[in-house]
Amino acid sequence: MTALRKPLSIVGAEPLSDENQRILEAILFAASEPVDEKQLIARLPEGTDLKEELRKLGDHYAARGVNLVRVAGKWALRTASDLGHRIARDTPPPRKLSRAAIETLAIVAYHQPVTRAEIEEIRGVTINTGTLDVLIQTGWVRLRGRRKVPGRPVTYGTTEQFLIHFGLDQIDDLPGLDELKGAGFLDDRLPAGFSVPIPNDVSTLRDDEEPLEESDPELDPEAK
Amino acid sequence: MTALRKPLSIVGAEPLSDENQRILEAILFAASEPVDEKQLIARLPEGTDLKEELRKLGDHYAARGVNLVRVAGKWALRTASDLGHRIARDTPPPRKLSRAAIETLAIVAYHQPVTRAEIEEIRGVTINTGTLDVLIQTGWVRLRGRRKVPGRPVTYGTTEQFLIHFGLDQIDDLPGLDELKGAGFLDDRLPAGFSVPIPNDVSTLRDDEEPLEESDPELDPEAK
Amino acid sequence: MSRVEPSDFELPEAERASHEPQLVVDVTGFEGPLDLLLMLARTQKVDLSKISILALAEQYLDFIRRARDLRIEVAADYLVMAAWLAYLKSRLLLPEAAAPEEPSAADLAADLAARLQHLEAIRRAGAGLMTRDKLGTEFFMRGMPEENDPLEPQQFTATIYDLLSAYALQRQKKALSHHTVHQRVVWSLKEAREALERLVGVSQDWTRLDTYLIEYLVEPAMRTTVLASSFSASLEMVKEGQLELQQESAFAPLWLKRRPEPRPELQVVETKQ
Repeated sequence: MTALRKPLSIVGAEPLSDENQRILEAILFAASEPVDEKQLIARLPEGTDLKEELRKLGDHYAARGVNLVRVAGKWALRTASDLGHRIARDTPPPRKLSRAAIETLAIVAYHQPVTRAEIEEIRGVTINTGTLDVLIQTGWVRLRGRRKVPGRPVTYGTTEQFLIHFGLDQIDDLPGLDELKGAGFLDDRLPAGFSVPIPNDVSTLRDDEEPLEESDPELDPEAK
Repeated sequence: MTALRKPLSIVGAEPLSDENQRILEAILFAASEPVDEKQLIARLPEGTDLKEELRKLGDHYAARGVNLVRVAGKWALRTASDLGHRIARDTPPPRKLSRAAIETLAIVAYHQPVTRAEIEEIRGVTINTGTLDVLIQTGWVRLRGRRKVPGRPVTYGTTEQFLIHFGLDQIDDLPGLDELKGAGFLDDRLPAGFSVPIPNDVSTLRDDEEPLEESDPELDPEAK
Repeated sequence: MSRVEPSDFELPEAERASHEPQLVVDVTGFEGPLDLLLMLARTQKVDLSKISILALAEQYLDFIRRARDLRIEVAADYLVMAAWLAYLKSRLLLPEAAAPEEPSAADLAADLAARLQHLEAIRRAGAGLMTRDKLGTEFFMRGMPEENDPLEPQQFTATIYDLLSAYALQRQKKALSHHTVHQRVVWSLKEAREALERLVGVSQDWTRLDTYLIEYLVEPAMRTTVLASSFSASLEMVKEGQLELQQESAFAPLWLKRRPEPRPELQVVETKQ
């Protein structure tokens, strides 16, 4: 990455900003929501006159493409409202999921938390490495944790994005056995004892799950 | 919401920014990801000298708390890296990667496109399924395609997100690349006739790669 | 399995040397046999390019022997490597017989040294990567989503109908058929050879190597059975064209080796009676 640090000159140049202005700006830029004055004060050197710093920052940005604004008593940087039309989006066309991926997704949805080996057992075929990866890329499937069994396999589950995409209010809105039969998805020749689980996507780990934690040195079951 | 539009005065004030600078700034500010020059050009008045505008904007931000940088061949605003500790507090610290994950990531980055078997060959251990999954979930590693050899193994490569995360403008800015190249470690797996021994994250598939199954009806190598 | 704190391996070299007599054998602290080899190589205190592979092989075998003496269970990958190094050691010590189509012992040793250097280089590269300014620690991107975001990530699509029919079809298919997934019970010689290929690349001379594999991987009581089943597995692999098998005379040792990379014009070699 090339940070452009050419000598200040020309139009648009200004006296070197002081440290407080830099800090304020960086905090407001990176914040995921408007920041209140208490939080700002806490990150600035003691004795800083926050009002004055905010006024200076506001002035700096007043005529620019980004403005300092006060929202609900908090502070934020926003693009200038007159420029909205300039930044219209172009959306790439959505990609269709392969059959293998959708089949795997369905198993994850109904049987979560589920490990790769369990998915393979339910499907009766091995899953190719790529399939789960693609599902994670869609944002619909996530790694939940690890099953507390030898090898500590990763457990998979669905995300909120999944619910949103498929228009489900909650995961147990997925139809059960009777509904699947009623809708003609399943036929009547099924053996006795055939059941469809009630799906559950609560993010709290189950008793037989433990956190993923990459930093856990023990966690490296790879090192055989 | 009150935009602070006080008269320009005092320290930190500057001549009125021109419209192109405002637009550039607004786009880069609003974008969730780095923006390429084509997208920038498309939103500026015809005939604009983009390079010159970017240089001006870079100058303007050079000493501030937010900088203009070139990353993944695109442009982005991000906070100055000396201010990280001021901001980090309100976000949970990122998860630390295990040694296995770091090594796997490095192999993917330096040897891409690379198959799982090739990663295992370099490390001399089988990789645990979770490791590649974790790397894919971080968004740094992606499935590129399949190698055209028996078994059609998936090939892995790094993403734009990887470049952004590590602040790289392009993949050949990777640290230590020369050492690996000089020792001849990067050219041992190249197909005959391919003579550039550098990692390659261009999404165009290589001659020895073919697309992943998505949308390929034949695909389903799973259904054994 | 006894365990040493990982910090024991991070001791400066001088200190480590003085600790060496008590070095507790711990295989779980390593990222595989190559990692263990690298750690042992560092005790030679020379540049990796000047490492003595023979000395390294002895160190490694000694390490594994001590583990076994302590009745510590050692993972199969480590044993496969031990078998390979025992084989390599024997070849390095014996005068080379002329076998033109096979790499010399010196070549094999050089390959192993190169693998170690490669892994070390990758580790340094990975460490270099991790010391860069990183998103989320040293710098941050824009944190607040704006309605005007000019970019939007790749979207995927699928319908709830696709999802439900995919689920029902699979469950139904499985319920109406009987399918058993076979569980792997023990390491076969074939698996050991695969592990070996992962560890040190292709080995050309499997006959002699198998002797070592069996010695390191198999409980003494099981050796005859393993030999028998590996023989039948070998026949299978000959049929598939992966192996060549030779025997000078009845009851003479069987010589088998991996077939060279498939070249279409080659015919399957017939086995001699």
